[in-house]
Amino acid sequence: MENVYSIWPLAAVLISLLGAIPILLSDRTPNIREGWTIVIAVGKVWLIAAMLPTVLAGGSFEFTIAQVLPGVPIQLRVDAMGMFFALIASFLWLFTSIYSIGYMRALEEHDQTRYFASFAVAISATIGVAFAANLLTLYLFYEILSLSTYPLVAHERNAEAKASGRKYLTYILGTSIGLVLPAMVILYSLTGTLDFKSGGIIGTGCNAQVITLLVVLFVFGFAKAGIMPFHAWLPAAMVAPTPVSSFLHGVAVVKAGAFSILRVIFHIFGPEQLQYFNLGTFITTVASITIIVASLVALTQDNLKRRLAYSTIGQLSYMVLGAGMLSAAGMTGGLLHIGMHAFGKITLFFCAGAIYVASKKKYISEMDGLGRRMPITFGAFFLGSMSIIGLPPLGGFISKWNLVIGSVQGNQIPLLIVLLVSSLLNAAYFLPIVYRAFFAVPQGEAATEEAVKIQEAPLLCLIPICVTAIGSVALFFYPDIFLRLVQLALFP
Amino acid sequence: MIKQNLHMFVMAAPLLCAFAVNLLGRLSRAWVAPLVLGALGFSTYGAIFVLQEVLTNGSFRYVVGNWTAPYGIELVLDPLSAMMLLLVSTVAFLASISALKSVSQELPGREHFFFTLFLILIAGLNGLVMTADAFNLYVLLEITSITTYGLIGMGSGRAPLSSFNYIIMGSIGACFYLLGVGYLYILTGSLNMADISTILGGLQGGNVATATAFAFLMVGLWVKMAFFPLHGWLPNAYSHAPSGAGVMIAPLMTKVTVYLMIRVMFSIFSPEFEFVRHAGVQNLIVWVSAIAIICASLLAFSQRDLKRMLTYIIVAEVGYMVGGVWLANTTGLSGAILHIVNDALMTLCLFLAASAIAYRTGGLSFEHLRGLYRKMPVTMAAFTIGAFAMIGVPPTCGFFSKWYLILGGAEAGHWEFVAALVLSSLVNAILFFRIIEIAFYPTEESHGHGHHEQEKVKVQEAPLMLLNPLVITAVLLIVVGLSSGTIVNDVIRVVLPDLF
Amino acid sequence: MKIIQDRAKTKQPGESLIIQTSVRILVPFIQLFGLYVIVHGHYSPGGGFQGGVVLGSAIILLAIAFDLKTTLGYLSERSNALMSNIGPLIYTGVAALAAVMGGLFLDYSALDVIIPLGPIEWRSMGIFLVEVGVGLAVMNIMLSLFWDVSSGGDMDEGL
Amino acid sequence: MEAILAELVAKYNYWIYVVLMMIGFYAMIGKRNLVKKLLGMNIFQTAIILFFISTGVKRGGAIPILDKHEVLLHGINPATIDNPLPHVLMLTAIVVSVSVTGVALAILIRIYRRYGTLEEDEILEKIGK
Repeated sequence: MENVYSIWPLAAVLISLLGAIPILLSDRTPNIREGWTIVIAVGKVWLIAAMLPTVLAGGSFEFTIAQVLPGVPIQLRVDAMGMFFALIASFLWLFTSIYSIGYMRALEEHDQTRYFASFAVAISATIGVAFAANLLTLYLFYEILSLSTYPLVAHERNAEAKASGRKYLTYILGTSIGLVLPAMVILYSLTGTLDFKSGGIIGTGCNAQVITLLVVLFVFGFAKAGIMPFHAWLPAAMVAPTPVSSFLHGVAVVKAGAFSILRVIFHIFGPEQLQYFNLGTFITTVASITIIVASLVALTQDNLKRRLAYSTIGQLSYMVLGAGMLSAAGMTGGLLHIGMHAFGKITLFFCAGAIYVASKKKYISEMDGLGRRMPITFGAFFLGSMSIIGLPPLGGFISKWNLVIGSVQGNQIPLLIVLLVSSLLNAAYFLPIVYRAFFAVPQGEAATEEAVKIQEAPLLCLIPICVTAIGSVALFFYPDIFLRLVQLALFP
Repeated sequence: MIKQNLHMFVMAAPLLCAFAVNLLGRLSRAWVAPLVLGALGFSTYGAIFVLQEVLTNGSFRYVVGNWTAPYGIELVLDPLSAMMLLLVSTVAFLASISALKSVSQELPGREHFFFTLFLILIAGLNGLVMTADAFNLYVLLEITSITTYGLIGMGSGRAPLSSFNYIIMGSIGACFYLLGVGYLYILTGSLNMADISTILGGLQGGNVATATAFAFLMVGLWVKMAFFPLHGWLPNAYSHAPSGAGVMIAPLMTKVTVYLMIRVMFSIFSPEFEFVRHAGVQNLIVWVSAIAIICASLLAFSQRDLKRMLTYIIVAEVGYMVGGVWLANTTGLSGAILHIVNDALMTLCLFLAASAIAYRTGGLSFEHLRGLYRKMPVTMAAFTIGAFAMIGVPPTCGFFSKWYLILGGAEAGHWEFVAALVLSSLVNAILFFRIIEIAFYPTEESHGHGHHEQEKVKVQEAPLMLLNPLVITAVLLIVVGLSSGTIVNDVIRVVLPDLF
Repeated sequence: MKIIQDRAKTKQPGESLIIQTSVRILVPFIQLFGLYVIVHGHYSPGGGFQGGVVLGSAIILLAIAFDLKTTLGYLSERSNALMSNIGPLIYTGVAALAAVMGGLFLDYSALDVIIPLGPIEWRSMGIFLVEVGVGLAVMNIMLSLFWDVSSGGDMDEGL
Repeated sequence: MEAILAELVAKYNYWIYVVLMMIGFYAMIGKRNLVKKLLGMNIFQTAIILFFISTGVKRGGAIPILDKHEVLLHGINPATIDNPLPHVLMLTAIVVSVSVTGVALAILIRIYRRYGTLEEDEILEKIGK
């Protein structure tokens, strides 16, 4: 397997970090600022896509930034798993940027410069998480991601945003400093390294109790994955502007959490060791509880974004669940779900934002008949929800199918039941929205003169919605690249 | 011939200029800035060469006035003291740039007095890190303390009273140290550290006296560095000092004293003495440090003023370092030494930011900080980096020393210390995000949409004299963080074999 | 003598005539002794610090017997400040000069390069120079300590 | 009891320093008047200075001032002269103590001007207002 030492990974991480500077400097000229955003986003996709062929051929790129601790450098490595995540994140960022421009301008939001700059730093950190070659580097970018998204969550600068910002930081920083950092130190003192290695770095000779402790610390510590009881920040963070919710809290931040957990399970502990210590059950149990509870809570939410947030919490645990099954198909499904869910959920969030831009409506109960005014948006919404529920012909089906196979392979019937029940619950909380929008007759306030004037959201919002919705469909028919990357990541 | 004396010039330049500043500053204030910056710039530049020299050619000893040790006063330049020399002069240089501006605002017409004391303080600190003589150390310690008393006393409001309390406490500390030196002198008849160490090693009996001497030395230094139960003087003294003095005193005084503690522990006494023969004491002190960290962090909570909050954080950080040294393993000690460097820079960054904020807003209580991200974006950006370093967010330097300390604690099995470190990181996170939140939001009452057009606040950055050192320090925090591997391998690990 | 008598009649600053007169007579001798202590400091008991203290106390004695204003006539505040700076400047200057001239710091024998007196002779000469600096500094600092503490820095009230 | 007394008498000088030191320490910690605190500090320092000086004393030792020619002819018998080093050290310590006292007095003057009193309680009361 070819391992190239190259500056490309660093360039891919840094381009948007450095890009924040021209964005900040062109505060007074919004068109140039947005131009920068798009240029950087395209550049990022190009940089990452350029590395794709080598990675698909089984190679990897590596770059050492600094030697900071004995045996643990700050190092970037582009392997299949990182490439998988980075590809999704950078691609979706491009469309989120376009969507953001439409959304922010339509709403005449304040502090757009800060918004775009923070966004650029956040995506940089996300790619850093994807490309991290060891746990320390991952932690570094994970923290930068937490901190750079704070201004986005607190964007509104009102009392609600303040409270949410607090909650967000308390959960995210509290767990990363309080749980992950000690876990890393213990791991380092056990093994003397933090490198991600296929098959894990922990031998079977370690003390079972210590390993159990570490698994607990890591699974709960990466609170961005929203494992209960450390999930409450995600619904709270929904006060942010919708592009933030859609990209960061649908893709980048939450997936960074799930990705970190999967990284740790696959490349620090290793499936075999976890099997040996019989820790898979713990992970799957925690994930199952989160899936069911989050789906049930989602049913009760009237605020569309909050419902999506609880849905996200449930879906994130699918990924952890898949990894915890420790069977080939299960792990494939878990990892694949990162990509499939990303496309589906970002579509849903984009739609929620478009609805808000067009009609200023946040609550599901107000959306009666809206689908006839905004057919494209709600059509995309329908596709997105199908993907999340896991119906063909949408991408979500493939990952869910793998998960089901995995549970059967591993003879874990309770997990199968969890998967099926939760799919039903998904359908139960998504389809009524679509039904209401298209078929319910508007009553009372919703039927007034004003409501009739509602039209589709601006074009800059609609294009990304269509692209991601079509992407979800396309992923069902052409999942080859993703499958190949996942296979390479799990079984090199 | 300059080369062999270079480190002396590093120390002498500020000393000579101290008197020149006083003389020429009387004639015209215009003399002050070039002299101060010239002297400190030279010191910093020289210290870089000294470090380079020591790293390439190994450590050396220097006898002042050609009187051979143990009769004459000896200086020792190993990688550690050379690094401290560089640290002191760099921090002093950066601090002085900012001090020049803030002093001209706070103490107009008295710049030359201020900078005379300021430069003598730096010379004293430079001397402290090099000296290898127990009594000389006392004298230099008092030189730095007396100048600090004066600098703090120049502040307004409660400053004189705080300074007086500091004098009393500082003198108790110094006297204890002197008593300890007296015991050592009676035991060994020598004042040279290396000489004492050799004689103590071959000493039969006298265990109680040695232990007493050690106890006096330690307690004396702990008072001076404000180790937790003995910290009472520090918050008042540091928070009432003029901004120009605060940026210099807060980063350096406690850190240099921690360095002195390491010197005394390992150059005069031996690890075997402290950690093996008195293992009970060693355990006790790690416990005390853990408690110190927690208590000081909690005390920081109740403060409603940025500078006072920072002073309590300094007290907590002292706990980090003392605990790290007393963990009795290489990792902990490396962490403690690395933390000396990091903490000095972090504290410098935060105090420089505080001084810049105070320059514009006229105060540092939390009410003054509202909406600062709009008003002073660059200052607050640097402040944020400093805050992240204090919390321990990678890649800022604070993370790496904390890493070593936690690892050291885990290796030594002192889980209470690990818990205290993690807890204090969390507390720091809350403390700093409280401030960041206040500075992020414009006013107490909520602001929705629509309002934002009227509240266009004009950017009112601090003057460049305050801003430049701040930005440089913030960048240094990250640079030092990324190069902490080099620092540990090339500087700290080189010294450790001598110590263990 | 006449002046003192006049002053004693008009106003009463400080002590009685007898004390004032004897102080006036004593002061030159005290100062002479102070100089002696400084000058002989480098090879017999004494030195800059002790000599400086004696010199300073002579003027303090004047201040106690008369008042602060009188002492300002002998040594103005300005020249006092000047000298208290020049003192340490001489001290550190000599030390640094030795280093610049190629020796170690404070190694006076290196000063032989400037005026060839022989290294041994320079060792004692160097110390002498340092003692002069120390003496100057100590005298003036003693004095300004006394001035400032007794009058609170204003020089108009006090004794 | 006998042994303790003997110990006390044999090392009476040290006991005096201990007593002095404790007086000074008490004044620094216990007194509320700032000048008394300062005086306590001076007593404390003096005790240490005396302690050091007494370490240099020898029974029957003379002052350490030597005649150059005498030394050249007969050499030095260390037993007959006191150790001068502690004295020199203490000279420095005295300088330090004088400087600290000077600074402290100057600061006390500032405090007095501001608050009109040197009693700590009254000052704190005035600050509290």
